[in-house]
Amino acid sequence: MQLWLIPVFPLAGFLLNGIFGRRASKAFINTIAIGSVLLSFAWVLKTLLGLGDLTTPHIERYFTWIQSGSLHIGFDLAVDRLTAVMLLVVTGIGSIIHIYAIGYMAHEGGYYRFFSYMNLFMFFMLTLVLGANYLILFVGWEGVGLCSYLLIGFYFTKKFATDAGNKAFIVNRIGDFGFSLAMFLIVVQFGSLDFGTVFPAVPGKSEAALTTIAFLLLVGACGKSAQLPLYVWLPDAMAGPTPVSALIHAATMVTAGVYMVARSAAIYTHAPAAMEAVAIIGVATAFFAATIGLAQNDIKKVFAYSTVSQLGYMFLGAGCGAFSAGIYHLVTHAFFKALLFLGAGSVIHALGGEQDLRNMGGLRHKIPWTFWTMMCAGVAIAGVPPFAGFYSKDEILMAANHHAPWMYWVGVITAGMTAFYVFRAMFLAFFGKYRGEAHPHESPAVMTLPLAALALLSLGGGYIFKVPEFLAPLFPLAEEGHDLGPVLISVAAGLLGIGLAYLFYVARPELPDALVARIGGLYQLVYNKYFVDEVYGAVVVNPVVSGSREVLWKGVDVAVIDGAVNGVGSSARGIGGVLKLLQSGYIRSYALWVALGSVLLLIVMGVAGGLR
Amino acid sequence: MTGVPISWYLILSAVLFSLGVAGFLFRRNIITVFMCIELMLNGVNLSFITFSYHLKHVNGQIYSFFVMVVAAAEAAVGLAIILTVYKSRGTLNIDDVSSMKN
Amino acid sequence: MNFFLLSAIKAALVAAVLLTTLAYLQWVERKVIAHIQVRPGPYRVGPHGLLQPLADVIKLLTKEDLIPPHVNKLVYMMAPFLAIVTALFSIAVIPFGGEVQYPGGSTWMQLTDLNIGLLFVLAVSSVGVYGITLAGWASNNKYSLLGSLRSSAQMISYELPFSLAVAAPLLLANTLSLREMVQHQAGYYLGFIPRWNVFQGPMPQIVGLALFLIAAFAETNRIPFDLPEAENELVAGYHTEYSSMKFASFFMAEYANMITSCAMTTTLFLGGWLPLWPASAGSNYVPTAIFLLAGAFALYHGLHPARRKDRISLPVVAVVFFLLALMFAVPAVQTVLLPLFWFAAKTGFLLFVFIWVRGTLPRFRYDQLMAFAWKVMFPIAVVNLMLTAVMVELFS
Amino acid sequence: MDAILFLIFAVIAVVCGINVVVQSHPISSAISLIGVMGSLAVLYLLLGAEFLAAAQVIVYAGAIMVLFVFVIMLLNAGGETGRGRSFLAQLLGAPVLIAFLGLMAFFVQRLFPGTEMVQFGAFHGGTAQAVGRALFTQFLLPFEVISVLILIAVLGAIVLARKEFDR
Repeated sequence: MQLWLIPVFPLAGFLLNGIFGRRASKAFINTIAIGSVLLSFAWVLKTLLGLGDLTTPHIERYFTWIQSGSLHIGFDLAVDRLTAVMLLVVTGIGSIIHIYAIGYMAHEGGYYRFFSYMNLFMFFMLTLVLGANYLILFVGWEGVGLCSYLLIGFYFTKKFATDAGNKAFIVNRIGDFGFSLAMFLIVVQFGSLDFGTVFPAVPGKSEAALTTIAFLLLVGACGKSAQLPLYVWLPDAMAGPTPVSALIHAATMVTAGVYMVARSAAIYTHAPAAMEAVAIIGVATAFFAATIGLAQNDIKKVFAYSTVSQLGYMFLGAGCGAFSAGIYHLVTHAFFKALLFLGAGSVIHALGGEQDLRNMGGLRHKIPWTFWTMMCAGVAIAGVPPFAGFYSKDEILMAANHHAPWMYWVGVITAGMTAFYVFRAMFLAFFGKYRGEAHPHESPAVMTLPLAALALLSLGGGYIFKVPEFLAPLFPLAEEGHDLGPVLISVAAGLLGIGLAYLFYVARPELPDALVARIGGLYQLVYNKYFVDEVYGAVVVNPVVSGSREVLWKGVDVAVIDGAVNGVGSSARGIGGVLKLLQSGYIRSYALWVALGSVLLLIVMGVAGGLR
Repeated sequence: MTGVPISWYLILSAVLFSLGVAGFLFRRNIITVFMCIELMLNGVNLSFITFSYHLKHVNGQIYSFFVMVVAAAEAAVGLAIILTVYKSRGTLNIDDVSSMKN
Repeated sequence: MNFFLLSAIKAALVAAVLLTTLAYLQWVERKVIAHIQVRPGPYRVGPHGLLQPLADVIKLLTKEDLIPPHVNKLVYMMAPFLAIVTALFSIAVIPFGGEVQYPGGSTWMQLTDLNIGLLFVLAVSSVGVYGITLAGWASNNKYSLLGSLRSSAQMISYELPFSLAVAAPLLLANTLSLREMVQHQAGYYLGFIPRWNVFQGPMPQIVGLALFLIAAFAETNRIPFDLPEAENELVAGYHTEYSSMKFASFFMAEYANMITSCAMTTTLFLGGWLPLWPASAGSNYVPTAIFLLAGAFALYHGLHPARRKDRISLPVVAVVFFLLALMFAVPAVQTVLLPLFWFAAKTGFLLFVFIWVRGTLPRFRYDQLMAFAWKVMFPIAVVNLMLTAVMVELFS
Repeated sequence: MDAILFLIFAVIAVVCGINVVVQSHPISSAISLIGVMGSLAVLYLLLGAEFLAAAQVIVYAGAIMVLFVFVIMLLNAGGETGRGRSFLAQLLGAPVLIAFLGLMAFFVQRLFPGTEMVQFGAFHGGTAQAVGRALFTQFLLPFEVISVLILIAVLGAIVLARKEFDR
């Protein structure tokens, strides 16, 4: 079915725009960038329609990449139902966001650069999803990391943007380190990296080995999907353009960790300890990030922490054994979080770059399209039935309830907080009186139409796309029927959150300040994100930096290595000083030495070499 | 028709080579020195071809063919260098070209 | 017969014929040029100036042999010698005809057939440049030096298209031996188109022939490529300081080179000694017919003389022609003489072209000459060679 | 016959070789070197290397030495002037050379004690066909590499010998 064409379209777009984009017109860049992604989307649809029900994976082998001893790694692509879901999300949401970006980036410099990076990202993301073994997956994994770095630092003239890019890259290195180690272990244990070879062989392996592999994979997933304790890069990553935040840091790349865990489900189900760790990290991240989100004033920061929190939900689902629920939430989250970011982008666009919620307000009438579409996303993320978020969150919470009730309760509280901070942002931005100085204007149709499309998906996506049923051949559905009680509780928590937000920010705007005055310490703690960055700075970054500087540079490098090198150098100079006398500069003298040497060589050969 | 001993050819080759070395050592004109290098290469070629005869195999001739080609390339570049040296220093005396020392 | 005796006889024959031809080529050239310029040419010495070459030789031999001061004597003396020797050398491998029977054996009408005949010719012609170069240098005269510098640059440059043009028929014939080269060109397409390399499939060497001829003009320093001796710029070029027999040597070398080049062209491209159309179609009687015609023409003019002298001389010439015609009509002699006739006819025609060009074309400017070699001839020669290689690979 | 030819051309080669070294004027050296090369070509023929003999004349005598003569004429280089300054070479050169030659002769005599005779026509491996076949099969890669080398040398020579760099 020519699977390779799916990633190759964006790659071609990247090359064309990257090489010719600087001198090309915007129309050309748009055509190439959007066209390549749309072609890719169309090819995905054609492929999926042509492949039938996909109960068994469809694998295409192209060429041998690495052949070393018994280890054989081919450049193989594969499609199964999990991949199909991911492909649709990546290319579908990707297309929408690309179209939106035409409007959003219209007045930015580096237009061609932006779109060529975006296309490159699409290429790597599709490679990641399509890879039929861990190494191809890893190629995509690293590639999307690279594109993330490039796009976070897109405004490279601003220091905070490049710093954020570096932070994302370096933090991800930790995760990638874990992932690499996991791959080595897999090679040692299974002698292959092919999904099709590794997963059937899992039951025969020792649990210790599997647990180690699973933990290392989890480290990788935590880095990529911004889970505790490696989540710190994602909020800073909002320094990039908003479409980037929507595409890479909400809808697709950050969910790669979830995808990888779900892909490795066979390993995780045989490593209960690792499963438990996934669930705990997930629930802790969800709760922790949600609390931070309560107090943020930057609209994109709020959604960034929300993303971290929602990713925590997905991990929780996966950790509780409900992989399909995790993927389900991944899909719905892609809809509404992309919409929230794009909506935020529209707001920022309308206000000429303003991101602080305190400087907004009353925008409901000024940018109605943005308001209504974002409202759809809001109800979806809050878990109000029957919108998208309700279905997936419900699935996860059910699984958590079944797995361990305390996780369920933490999840419910988090759901309430989620509803609260999302609607806090909504109310601060769209209700009340306008507090800023700019002149808000509605965004062009090229931006609002994608918003509308995503709004429809946020409203109905959960009902239309029954992901768990679709994934049932891969991840069997849970047996038990739905209890109505827990569902009602979680819905109530969401509604309570919305109500509280309304009370605080619309009905009685003075209440929040009073509350802050009452619990000042706690507020400061949350407002400053629990001082995690500062703690990391003090505990990890500074020791490493100063250790490198004081010990490795001034100690080891200068004293030992340079000393050795200089010592060799100076002794060579000493010897050279003696030998210099031979170097008269006259070629003929050199020739004499050569002749003398050949005579000596002849003698040596004659005496020792048996020429006699 | 008795022929000549193969050692005669080899000794002739050694003599030619030594003459080349002698020229290199005793002559001061760069061009002459360069020609002496060609003389050495010719001496070596002769022994290659003699060994080719000795071993009844064509490989020796191939080597000397390559030597010829390299000599041609060397002559082109070397003479160009001599031209520039003469242009910049106005001398062809090889001992005046001794900036290698410092 | 003894190998050495046979070789000596052949060498003596070839040398005699070649030297005579050299001398008379001079006469022919002067005559042809004269007729192109509508004047009679040499007329005084002998009938129609036929004894003019002899007179020239006597004049040159008896002239004072000057050796100017400040010349490098050894090199000065050696240069003309080198020039004439290298010019005559390559005649050794050119086949003039087929195999000849004589009582007690047979031999080929060729001095020697080397396996590397073609390479031999190339080698000799590449050494030929020394004569001119050293002459110019040894004369210690700036015009001579300039002339010889020009000539060496020119000859090295044209050596390339020359060699490349030679390589193409070589691919067709698959041999380096000139005799086998000619034998390979035997036969006819459709019964009348000769399989000469100019016409031979899969890649007729028409372009190759043109390239070869042009390069030959340059190699022999003939007009339009006679820059080394451009008299209006360089007095007389490299042989300004030469006189007497040394001067004659350069002159002979030039004509010998012409003959060699034309003979090479004949051998490589025009089928050597092979007749223009098959013997079955009567090609055996071509020489007889030609000589009869020439005899009749001479007789006619002898009977209607323009001058009184011609009343006796032209009928004598006519009789000689009739005798020749008779000789070519004898079948026993035909086997020996016919190949020689065809070879001489083709070579003679090419020599006429050389003279003809001299009578018609002006001289190149020096930079044009070099640019022509490197920017026109060389690329065309490469393309021709590659096309030939591809065609040979595809069709045979 | 073989011996006579060998002796004639070996003597010519050695005499010309000595001449290369002792002649004071470069052009005399060059002419002598051409003599060496020509006589070596004949010796190659005797050794059955007919292709190499032709190549020797075409490449060495016809191309390389023409280049030398050309450059000598261009620079109008006279005899040697000025004094040499590498006394070491003049002092030690002769003994080292004699030692070298003596050792070489000794080893050659020991290793090839004169039982094998070189006869013209005893070895036919040097025809154009044989050399060509070896060049384009077994030695194809070196052949291609060396053609690249030639190309680079041509470029290098042009760059070096250009009058001024076009800016």
